[in-house]
Amino acid sequence: MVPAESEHTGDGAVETQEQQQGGGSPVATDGEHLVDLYKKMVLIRTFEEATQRGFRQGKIGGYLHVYIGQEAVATGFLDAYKDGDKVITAYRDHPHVLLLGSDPKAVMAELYGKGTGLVKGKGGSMHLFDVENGFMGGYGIVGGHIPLGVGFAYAQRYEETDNITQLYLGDGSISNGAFHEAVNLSGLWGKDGMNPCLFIIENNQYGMGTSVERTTAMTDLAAKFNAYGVENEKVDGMDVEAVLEVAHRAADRVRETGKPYAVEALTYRTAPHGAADFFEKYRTKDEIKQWRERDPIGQLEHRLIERDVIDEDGIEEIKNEMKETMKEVVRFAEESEEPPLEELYTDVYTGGGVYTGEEG
Amino acid sequence: MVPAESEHTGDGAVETQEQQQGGGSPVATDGEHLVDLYKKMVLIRTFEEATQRGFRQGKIGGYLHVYIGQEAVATGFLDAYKDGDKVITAYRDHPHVLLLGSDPKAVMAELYGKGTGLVKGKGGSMHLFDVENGFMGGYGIVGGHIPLGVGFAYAQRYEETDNITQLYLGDGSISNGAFHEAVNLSGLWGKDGMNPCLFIIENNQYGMGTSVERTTAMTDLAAKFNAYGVENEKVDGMDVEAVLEVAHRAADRVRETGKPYAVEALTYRTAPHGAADFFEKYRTKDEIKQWRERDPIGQLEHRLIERDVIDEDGIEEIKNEMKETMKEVVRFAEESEEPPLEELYTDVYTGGGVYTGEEG
Amino acid sequence: MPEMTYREALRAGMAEEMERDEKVLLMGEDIGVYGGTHLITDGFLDRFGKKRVIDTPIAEGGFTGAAIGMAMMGLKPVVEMMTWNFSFLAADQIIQNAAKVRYFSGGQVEVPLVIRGPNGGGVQLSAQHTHSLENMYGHFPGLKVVSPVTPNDAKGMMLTAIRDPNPVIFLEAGALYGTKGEVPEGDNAVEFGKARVAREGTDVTLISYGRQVNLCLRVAEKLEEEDDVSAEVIDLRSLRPFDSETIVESVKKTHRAVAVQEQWRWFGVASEVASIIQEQAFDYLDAPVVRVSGAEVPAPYARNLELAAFPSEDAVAKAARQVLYQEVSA
Amino acid sequence: MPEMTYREALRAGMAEEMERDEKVLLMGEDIGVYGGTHLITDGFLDRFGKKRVIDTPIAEGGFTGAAIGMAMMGLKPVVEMMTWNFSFLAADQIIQNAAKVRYFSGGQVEVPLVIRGPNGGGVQLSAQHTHSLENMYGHFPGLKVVSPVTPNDAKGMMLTAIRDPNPVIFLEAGALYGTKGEVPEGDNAVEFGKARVAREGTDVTLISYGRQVNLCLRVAEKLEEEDDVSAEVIDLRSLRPFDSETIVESVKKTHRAVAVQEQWRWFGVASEVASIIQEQAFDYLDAPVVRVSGAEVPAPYARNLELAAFPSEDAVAKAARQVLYQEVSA
Ligand SMILES: Cc1ncc(C[n+]2csc(CCOP(=O)(O)OP(=O)(O)O)c2C)c(N)n1
Ligand SMILES: Cc1ncc(C[n+]2csc(CCOP(=O)(O)OP(=O)(O)O)c2C)c(N)n1
Ligand SMILES: [Mg+2]
Ligand SMILES: [Mg+2]
Repeated sequence: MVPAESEHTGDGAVETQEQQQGGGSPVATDGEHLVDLYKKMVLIRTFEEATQRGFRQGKIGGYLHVYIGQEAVATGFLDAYKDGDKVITAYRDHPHVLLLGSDPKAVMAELYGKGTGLVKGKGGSMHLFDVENGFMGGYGIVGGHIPLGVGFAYAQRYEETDNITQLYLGDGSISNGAFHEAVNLSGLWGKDGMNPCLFIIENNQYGMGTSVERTTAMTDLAAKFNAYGVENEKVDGMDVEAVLEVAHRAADRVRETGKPYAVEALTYRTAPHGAADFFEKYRTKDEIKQWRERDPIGQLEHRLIERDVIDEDGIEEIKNEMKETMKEVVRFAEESEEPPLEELYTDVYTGGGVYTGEEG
Repeated sequence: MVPAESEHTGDGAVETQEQQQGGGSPVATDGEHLVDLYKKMVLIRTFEEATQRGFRQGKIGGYLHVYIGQEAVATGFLDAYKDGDKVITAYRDHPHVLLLGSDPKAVMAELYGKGTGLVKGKGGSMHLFDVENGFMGGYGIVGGHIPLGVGFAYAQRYEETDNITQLYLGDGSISNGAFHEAVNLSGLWGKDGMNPCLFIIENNQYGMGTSVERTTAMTDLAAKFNAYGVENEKVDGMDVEAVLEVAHRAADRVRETGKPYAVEALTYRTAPHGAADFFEKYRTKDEIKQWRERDPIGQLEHRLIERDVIDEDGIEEIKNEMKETMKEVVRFAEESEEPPLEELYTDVYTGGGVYTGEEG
Repeated sequence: MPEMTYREALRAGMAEEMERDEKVLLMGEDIGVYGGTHLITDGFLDRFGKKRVIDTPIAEGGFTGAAIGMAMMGLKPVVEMMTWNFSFLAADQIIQNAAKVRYFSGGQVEVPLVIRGPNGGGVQLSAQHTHSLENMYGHFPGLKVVSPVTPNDAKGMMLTAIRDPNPVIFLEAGALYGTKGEVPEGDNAVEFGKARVAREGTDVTLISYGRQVNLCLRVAEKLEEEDDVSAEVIDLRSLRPFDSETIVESVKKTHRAVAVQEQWRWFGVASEVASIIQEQAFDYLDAPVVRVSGAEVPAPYARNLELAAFPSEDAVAKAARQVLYQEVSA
Repeated sequence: MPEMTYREALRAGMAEEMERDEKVLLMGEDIGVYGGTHLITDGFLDRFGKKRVIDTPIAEGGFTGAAIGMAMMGLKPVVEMMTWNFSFLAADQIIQNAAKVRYFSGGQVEVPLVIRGPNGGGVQLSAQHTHSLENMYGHFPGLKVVSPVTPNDAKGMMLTAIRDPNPVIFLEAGALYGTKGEVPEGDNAVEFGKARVAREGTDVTLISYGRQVNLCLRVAEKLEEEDDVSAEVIDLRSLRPFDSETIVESVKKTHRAVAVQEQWRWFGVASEVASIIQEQAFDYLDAPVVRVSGAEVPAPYARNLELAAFPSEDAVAKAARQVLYQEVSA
């Protein structure tokens, strides 16, 4: 698993490709937009690094899965988000909710298990939720969220909206039966224009310690969607401009047709699987190093400077600003109170009820 | 769903095709062999018709699924069975066990819920078993048996035999997650030669009342195996000679390589789904009629006569003989005793034990 | 009052809610074109159209999960589990998502979902097609689990289930689809969490649910006739929420109880019933609560074995006599 | 006697059986190259090779089913369920095939299979990753279900599980992998179906299993010190088969019992325990059996909430005092 040659290495490559493909929607790749995306990726990176510290300090419990190295994927795709769209993913969910506009303080406080947390301290890292902003949750059972997303998409057309669902899934989830059943339903319902679901495979090449080629004899993950009549393509997930182009084109298409579409983004987590994945026996230092060289933030930084959109000082400034923000964020999380004990018994049933058997 | 044009309609077509393909193993298509296969198909048909009568008379309970119209599939494939091979299927399992040599009396007695039944009256129509003869069972949960068969195949290579597993599955099971997970494992293990599993899709075009195109947007069922790196092909499942050719070639190949292979046999059940499927609203009389014209028994009969292998009297004789046999079979089933009540509590655990809680 | 079958009652409940509320839709295997394996949804496809009556492939986990997703979006899916035996394939979706997503989202979503279908055995379907799963699903906070036995409750609880903003596991007495009973016209919604006194009595309480309630009623008649014993029969109807009060009150009156279930004994509903009674009516109990359960074996096919595997009138009568000290304990 | 951790004990049990019997093989997610998420199988791949130590994709139903197939062929697979929370995806295979195929084949096959992995919560994994499934699996005839808590039992029951020709659900106390205890050298196979008296006492019986046994032992100390009460602590160890005799004998001596479980109350193990005791020791009971269970909510993430969701020393002590009539009942 060494990085494939990027199709978008040089300056302007994106524009060229767009022209070639005659791409549907206008993807703003002007400087301002790119700087904005850059800031978002830095936000995610800085946030994730702070969570890693929090975990090592024992302030964050349970599992913690960070998105370091993969930033370009969610950042690019969520650029195509429109009001009323829905987004769902697994447990590696911090970036999605941040990109959709959740307050980083509330997200961090959630990880710290505080009452000010995004879901009141009930879910933790794996179960972020922000329905107002379109984020329909992070889920912990690999593959288990895929059917839900297909259901969202059906409901979007049932209600006759032109919204779509962005459904993120890991390479590891593809071997799971839930993937098969749900994507098949999506393809089937799509025949009637009843499933505007954009599947985004975050192929970081490993499910925990298992590489894709140790999970299946047919490793072209995008092509797996052929079995369900779902059109698909691949994109270099380390290159935010490339992602951006596909994201808008694919989202528009799904929105128009009500049919699903799948994009496999080839990416890499340069961090361990979870904060407790110490040894990483399943991959070499060298492999990690090679991928680090293609770091999505580094790549964009380089391009922005080369294109004179921003200079090194400007970059420094963004990073420093983000660090300052993150200090605030962490302070907020640390200083917040634990959830009140009564919260243990709320939100079990709508309308109340706990059924301890001691009511009667 | 009208019948596709058969590729093997004329005399000698099979031989020709074999020659063209340079087919591996010698498939005996001499007259004697064909007559033998014919007899087997008539056995199945006659048996199934007797079970339908038994069901209508209330002597057979539970569910009853017959193989009428599909006889060529199991008959052709099991011709490639070798000692030590294993066979597994779903609940439409009468033909498989009969073809492997189980005593029709014991099979019928099982359906009649008698102590002389193949599994002592415990399983009924859906759960026939004859381990001695390689039949590892009929199963009632659609798709649920597929992982088991993949496990058999692994064990066959673990034990370093050259046996294979014939795994039969319905078109309806393909949408199920168990199919996906198990076939993927098979493809993966096959890379190391550890999965001699021959998948045989009995595509009778309906899962209960749901046609294949109402279950998936991509209706080429053989091609679904591409997603798992499992090579595959299709065969006209109404033509026993065509099936025979593929069966031997595929079985040999699986036996040699330890890799799985899949064959989609296009067939049709001219009978209802189960004995309680009264209305058949999901298909037209006309469609059934068209397929009846391609009845596998009728087709072979026609060819045998045309090729002068047998004459009409010979055919009559076989059918009459089978009817007589079946009378015996039914008489045996009717006259057998119910299982003794103690049988209720045996076979729960190896080594005994029921754990009623009243032992202690 | 008009009579209808259990099947018609379910159908009426669903159809009325579908008429009333556009958000209600149906999903399941062969519920549309085929008319439903048990003919519960016969005619619905023509009446409500393909968008609201969805025939699915055989993918219990997938379509149940999709229904949960729809429910999270505010639709009200009613999923047919062709039989509950197939629900093990959807167990992850039901238990991990439907039951919990409200909680782990901090209350941001709700799951107004009904999953319905026949539960229990009795027609020789043998091991893989014979389960009573009320204890399994009833164990998990976030779910509601109900089990109507009369046509009145079949319709009334269906109305309540569809209107409930929480996921409801609706266990139908499959063996009773054809049985008739009175069902009032109009809205007969039946509140969850209230047991039904199916027969009043003073000497012993027989506690059950699902088709075993009918068995208990027959035994009660028999006890009346043969032993001059007055048995009270309680139909739990709802397993989660559970109505402890009604059974405790009854036992305080009768001082003796038998809990009857079709399911296996271990960790079953009857164990919970016995537990609650000894906890809350300890000083009133004149004999230990006796449980009558299915035989501890996978369901056999042969008719005689199957009959022996389920609670019988004799077994229940014997248990009643045992708690009445008319019969020596085993 | 040598000491080892619970983790080492499991590892020793598996390794010894693998050395002894070539039919034993391991399967699961990340058990090979990665060394096992909980490091139970660390080093096994190098030692036993790829054929016997199979890393699987994330397909719990598929690989569990394949293992059942292997077992039907005479192999002895030991499947790691990375955590039991993922087993809902394999529930159909476990319940419909592993538990029943012997029966519905009329005894023609057996299923010498072990499925093992951590069960229960305690480390803030929240709703989807915190379950105690002993009652769920214990309900089904055809399965055996065990739950060792000491390193000695972890190894001894692992030996027994692998040698057992039946499918065994092996529920490890995940929170205790690092705890130490004495384990004799050599074959210490522990018979299934025998509870262990973890502490002798005369005044009240605390009945539990899994990591809650340690809680009960701490409470017993506390009761001794603070109330001069002598509590007997019973570790059930095996839920199916179940040792009624040991608990009944104990209660006949102490006349009072508390059943403690991490799992939810409804239809849980404690309900069965209470049920059995009232059935078989009715005349010896001086107070109703009290159950202490997990809070009836999906597991929360925040540390304070999680602690409040599990049985605490206080809750168990309170229950003990309640059955001793030292505290007024709730
Ligand atoms: C059904 C299930 N099985 C196993 C696990 C344990 N587990 C958590 S993450 C993970 C790997 C998933 O890999 P992938 O889908 O590629 O996502 P990534 O972590 O790479 O983002 C596994 C096996 C789980 N959570 N759910
Ligand atoms: C998991 C599951 N869901 C539903 C059923 C009910 N059911 C029994 S047979 C059947 C149709 C299966 O169709 P197919 O696989 O094509 O086999 P065929 O009956 O055509 O031989 C269905 C839905 C079942 N047995 N198992
Ligand atoms: Mg991955
Ligand atoms: Mg079919």
